[in-house]
Parts: sequence; C-alpha cells; structure tokens
Amino acid sequence: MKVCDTAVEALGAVEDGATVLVGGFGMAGMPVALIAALIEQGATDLTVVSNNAGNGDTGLAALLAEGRVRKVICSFPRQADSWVFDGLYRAGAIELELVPQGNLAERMRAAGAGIGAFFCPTGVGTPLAEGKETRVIDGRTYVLEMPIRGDVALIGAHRADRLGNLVYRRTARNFGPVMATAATRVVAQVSEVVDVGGLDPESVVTPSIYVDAVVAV
Amino acid sequence: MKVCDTAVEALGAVEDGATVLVGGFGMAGMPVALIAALIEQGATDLTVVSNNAGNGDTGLAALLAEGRVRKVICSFPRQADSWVFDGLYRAGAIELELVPQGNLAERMRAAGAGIGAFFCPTGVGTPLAEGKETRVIDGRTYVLEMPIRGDVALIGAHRADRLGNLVYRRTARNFGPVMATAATRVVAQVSEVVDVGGLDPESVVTPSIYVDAVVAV
Amino acid sequence: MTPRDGGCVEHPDRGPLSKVEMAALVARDIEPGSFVNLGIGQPTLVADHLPAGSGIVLHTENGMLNMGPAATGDQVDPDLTNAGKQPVTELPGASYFHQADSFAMMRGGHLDVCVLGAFQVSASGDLANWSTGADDAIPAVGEAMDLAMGAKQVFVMMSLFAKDGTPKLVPSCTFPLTGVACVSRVYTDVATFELGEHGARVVETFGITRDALAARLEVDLA
Amino acid sequence: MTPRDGGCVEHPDRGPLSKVEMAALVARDIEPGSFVNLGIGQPTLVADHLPAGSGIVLHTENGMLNMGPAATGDQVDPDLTNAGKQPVTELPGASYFHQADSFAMMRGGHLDVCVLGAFQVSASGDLANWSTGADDAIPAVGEAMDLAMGAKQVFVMMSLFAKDGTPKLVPSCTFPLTGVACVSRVYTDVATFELGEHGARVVETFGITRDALAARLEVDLA
Repeated sequence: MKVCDTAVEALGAVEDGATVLVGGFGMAGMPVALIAALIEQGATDLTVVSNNAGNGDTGLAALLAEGRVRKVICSFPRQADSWVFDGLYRAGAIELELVPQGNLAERMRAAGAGIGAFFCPTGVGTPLAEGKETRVIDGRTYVLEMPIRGDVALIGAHRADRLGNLVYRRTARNFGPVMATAATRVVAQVSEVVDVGGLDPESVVTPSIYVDAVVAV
Repeated sequence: MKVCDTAVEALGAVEDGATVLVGGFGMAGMPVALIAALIEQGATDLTVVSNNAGNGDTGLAALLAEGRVRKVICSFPRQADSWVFDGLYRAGAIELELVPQGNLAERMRAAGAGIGAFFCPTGVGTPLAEGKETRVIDGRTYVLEMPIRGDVALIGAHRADRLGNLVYRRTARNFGPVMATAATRVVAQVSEVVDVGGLDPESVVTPSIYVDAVVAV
Repeated sequence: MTPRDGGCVEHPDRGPLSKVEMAALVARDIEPGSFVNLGIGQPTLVADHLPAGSGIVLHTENGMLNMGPAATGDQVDPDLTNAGKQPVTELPGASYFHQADSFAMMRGGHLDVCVLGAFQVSASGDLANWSTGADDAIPAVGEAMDLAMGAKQVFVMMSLFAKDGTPKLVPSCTFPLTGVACVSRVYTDVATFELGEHGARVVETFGITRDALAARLEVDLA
Repeated sequence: MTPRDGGCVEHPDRGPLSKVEMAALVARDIEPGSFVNLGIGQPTLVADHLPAGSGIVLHTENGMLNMGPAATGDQVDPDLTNAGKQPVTELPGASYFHQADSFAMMRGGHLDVCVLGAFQVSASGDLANWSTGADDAIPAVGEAMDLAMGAKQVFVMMSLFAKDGTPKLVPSCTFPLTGVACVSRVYTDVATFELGEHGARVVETFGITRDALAARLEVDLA
C-alpha cells in the first residue's frame, strides 16, 4: 500500500482497454480527483462500471466527453444532467450494458468473493434477463448472473490510515467497499490519511488488504 | 423489536423440528444464555447450524446431551472437548452435514440476500462436493451451493440499542452478522442495551431491521 | 361511504384524490414498526403522513436505515442523500451500509413494504415502471427491479388513467416489465385496488362508483 | 551448500530440520508486505520468524487482519482469538469483519500466502489435510478447503515421512482431498519442494542428498 502525494501518482498505470470501476452514487462518494487523473493519464477504450453515467460536464462526464470510454456498465445512466452520456448514446458512440442496481453491486461482490456465478431473483421476466439462463429453485425463478471484475477501482472514502484501511462517511459509502474487493488495483481518494492506529478496528469498512494506493485531496 | 428482561422471553416460541442458527466460534460470540433458554423452552428434533458442535458439557453441548438435536450442520465438530457430539455421532444418534466454513457462511449469506444458489470454488474435487452440480466458468471449476435458512437465529453481540442495532466485539463478531440476515426470527444476547442514538451509525454492524428481540445478560 | 360487493367502499363525495391524499392513504395502510422503502418521486410524499410514534423506519437503497426528512439550510450534507440524490437527514438509531449489503437487505425480503410509481400495473400484479419502450429513450433501471422483487409487499401509487385517458391498470402490461406478479396494492386518484391470484379487487373508490370505474377499465374486477 | 541439477541446493551437514527451523524457512520465503494466513498447528510457528518491519499482515479467518502474537496474562480476552481458538492480540491497523466477509477475502484470492499442515501432498499439488478417511473418525473440515482454494499461494509444512516411514509427498493422494492442484511449495524436515505443472522440483535438501531422497520417494522429481 502506498500513500501518494498526487492523484496521478496514486492512479498509476491504466492500460487502454481496461475495465475501471468508479465509485459514487451521484456525487456522493464520487472520486472526482482520481477521474481527473485518469483523464490526464490518457488511457482510452475503457469500460467504465459505475451506478450513473456522469453528471454535468465534470468527472465521469468529462471522461466520456473526451471519447475515452467504449462501454458503460451501469444501472441509471439517464439523469437530468446526463447530457454528455445521452448525446454519445444517441449518436451510437458508446455501448451500454444496463444492469439493475442490486445486480451491479452483487456481481461485483461475487467477483471479489470468488463466486463464479449466482442465481438472482431480480429481473426475472423482464427485458434485462433476456437470453440469460434461468432456473426454478424451491418454486421461485432465478436468473444466472456473472461476476463483474475491474482492472482498477477508483473510490472515494473519508479517511484512510497509512496501511490503507478505509472508513467512509454516511451514504457516500455506497459502492466503494464493494468495488474495493472486485478490482486488481484499488485506488482511494480520501479527505485525510491518519497514522496507523488512528482508525477504530471495529469501524474499518474496507480492510487494508483491498487497497493499493491512497491520496488525500 | 423487543427488549426483553429474560433470555426465555427473548427466545420466544421455537417449534419442534425448527432449524436454529447458533452464532459463535468456539466460545467467542456464543449465545450461552439463549442456548440455556432453548434447553428450558423444550423444543426438540432441532437442526442446529453452527461452526462447531459444542464444547465441554455446557451450551450447545448441553442441548445435544438432552437429545434435542436431530441434525448438526457445521464445519468443525471435532474438537478436544467435543465429547458430547462425538458420542452421539459414534452411536448414530445424530446426523451431520459437514460444510466447509466459508460455504457455511456464504450459504447463510445467500439465504439472507435472496440468492437462490451460487457457484463456489471451495470443495471442488473433494468428498464434500460429491453428488453436487459442478460447472466450469472461465476455465475454473465451481460447485453449486444452496442457501441455508434458519427459523430462528441465536447470536451473541456486544451492545444493542433499543431499536435492535447491534455492534460486536473483536473476533466475537464471527457468525452473528451473517446469521442475523438468514433467519425468520433473530434473537441477540448482548452485554448492554443502550438508548436509541447511543451507537455510532457508521459502526453499526447488524442494522435493526434484522433483529427481533434482545436481552442483556 | 357505501360498502359494496367484494367489500368495496365507495366515496362518491370525495375525489379524485390529490397526490398528497393518495400518499396519506398509503401511509394509513403501513403497519406500525414496518421497514419501508419509498421510491423516487410521488412515493416520497408518503413520509410526511407516517404517524409520529409509529416506529416506521425508512430505508434508502443508497445505504441507510432510519433516514429522516429532507435536509434544509445548514443540514445539507453532500454525503447524505436519498436515492433521488436529494439531501436528507439522519434520525437517531440510523445505520449505514454499502450497496451490496443494502440490496441484500432488499432482495433478501427484509423490507416490509416498498412504495413505487408505475407506468402500468397488470391485474395479476406485474409492474412496468422503468421504461416506456420508446425507441429514442435512454434506458435507466436503477433499483426498480430489485425493489419490485425484494420487498414483502409492493404498493404502487399512480394516476389510474394516463393523460390520454388510457387506463394504467391493465389486463397485461404493454410496456417492458420491471417485475412479475409483485404488486399487491395499487393506490390511484380514483380508486385503490388489491391484486393477487384472484385478480384485481376494488377496495375503495373516490368520486366515482365502482360500476362506472369498471366500465372504464379493461380488467375484470374481482 | 552444493548446487545441483534443477537448481537444487544440498545441505548435507544440516538437518533434518526441527519444526522451528522449517517455520524459519517458510518465513524467509514470504515477500515483505504480504497478507498471510497461518493454519492451525505447526504453521502458527511461522509468525515468530517474520522479520520486524516486513509489513507482513496476518489474517485469521475467524475475522481479523493484523493479528498480533499470542496473548498472555492480562492481555487474554475471550473475544479475541485466532482460528485455533487461542487468545491472541491486536496490532495497530487491525480490522475486524464477519465470517462471510472473512471468507470472501480468502476465497476471492486476496490473501497472498497461506501456510497449512498436510497428511499428504501430491506432486501436482493436490492437498489432503482434513481427513485420514478412517472409518471411526469424527470428520471436521473447518477452513481447510477454503484456504486451499482461495490463497494465491499455498505453502505446506509437514514432515516428509510419516512415523511408519511412508512418504507424504506422493504421486496421488490416497486420503480424501482438501483441494486439487493448489499447493505451490512444500517445506519438510529433509527437503523443500516446488510443485507445479512440471511436477515436483527439489529446491533444497537437509541432511540427505537429492539422490538419496529421490530413492525414498515414489514421485518423479523434476
């Protein structure tokens, strides 16, 4: 685990074609500095996994506007201020895999937990389950869902210690802890890095094993 | 949620033939008072799901010694002081479903999370996967594992608030939070019940929605 | 009020209901002590009508139990929002959890009630509320499908008729489905319904008789 | 020491190794900064040989990272034990988590190394360490299968020969398996091995030559 001085240093190498998990629900927990670093870093042809597909013209929307994202895997792209995504989508310039929010979270959890696939009740009988394997178990129908893995996860947390243990703040916790388990490399932006021993071990949400680099912004 | 004065009141009705999830890893997190209440309450023909199968002559071992348990689902029954279980098992007086510890946890999590079944890497090619469906996913072989649900869960936690939010202490956390999600009725014994607002919302491990009754012992 | 066959109660002098009145009806039917998720939009209004001391706890799927009312002024905290991304407050006894845990709570059947809006509901309880299937629409599903399948009871709040007069309670949904056989009650401006294996039963009508209502719907009313 | 074919190093004047010496060998081969799970029994000894400042973090599957040494005297806390249910201590930077999270960490491939005891290991890395298959044995598996399949590298510590002289590194396990093709290194009293698709390679021998060792084993040594 590395405590870095800049977001670019924390981000490190991201290859073209990488799958990037991006935390946040709207702007809460959105790793804005790390997305800016990704824009600066230059990787392209990316697959982005995130709950939304960008707001306004900054953050994820700016990455999309630069034409760096080939595909978005998300649950709720359409928002009042999602004009960048909307334009790209209507122009056929971006691919979309629409995933129910709970499946998005659970599929990343599966990747992080070594689960090969799971039978899930959400989406049965809907267009989002079309073409997917189904099975009746104990009288209920389930759809088989596959893990979603990232090459890198960019998450926003509240505080880190110098080992990489993370705590979050209120509903900004959202996707961070799950994404931290599901990517090969995990980078967190935090408000503050504290000394080892500065976080209550009972309250750590993301244990240090999951975190590769942190930067305080 | 009900804050009760006695373990017997907290336990409430348990039917003959019920599946009872019992928390704890060794004695850490073991809900000793609730097991005593279950012995007093009288339900029999029980299936007990727990990591171990009783230590010494008290707690779970005492329930077993009373002949009240038909079947144990557990990962590690054999211990230096598991003579009660050992005797019943050798006499053919108790049924055992041996489950790897991670599968035990994950199967209860699946029950609590609405997952119908999941493909899991543990146990592939071993006697514990015999007769189970397997599947190769992305070049790796997985075994299909089914949820484990309880009629009632008995767990030991550290503190509860009067809504039923729970925090645990150190490694006594173990199976409590998972079992709390996987049973129809969840009863917790705690060291202390505090007023609503007395627990840090960021540090609650088992949210109140999962808990039906608590008793301070 | 006039009790009718099937237990229907007609309120000829009251209605159609406003959104606020519909929200009050829903709130009336939620059991004290329930854990409840209120969907984005109209269902959010239900919160204002939950009786004090009812012990009803609100869940927001972005990761919180015991969510409080909307935040105003100094209370606004960008790290504390509801599923509609509006600033909210925290009540004593709250807890926070991540998305996988939040949806496990929902999908595992631990929520007693969720209240959702809808484009269409079928008499057998199928729900369509995420897409009108329009060709140029940007699709978005969010938590709709998880809530539909996860909560013990799914209540729908909607106007019974679209602006063009088309009924939204239908024999079979024509819009893309959110969930199958998941809605148990429908609250509309002119009537409330119970859905189940028996089909749709009218519980109350507002400003219209049951017979007049039946004439305007294509579904057989139980 | 004498380098040999396949890179084997013979230590004719040293060995057989004590359990403590084996533990020191294992500790030497764990990369600084690794996250490590030490199995119950002999592997626990490895902790005493991890160099200060190595940044190696110990995981215990009952729900903790950054576990410290055994607790003594006033340190003993019944709520803080290792997987062998012995009282342990907490190091700064520790974290606690529940069983599903702990095994997700393990099964998701996040641990760098786990060190396990064994009844038998096959040349292709199959592990048998949970059951001798004896008819009257009480079976118990615990975390063995999860660790075997979950950690990035699985090291085994064992005596190379059973008390009756039978080798425990075998062409094919006769005891019930814990995991298939999961062990990458084997540390024994008389030799260490690397296992892989090529089969077993002798890395070092202790108090015995590679040739004398090969003569006592039924496996083909690469």
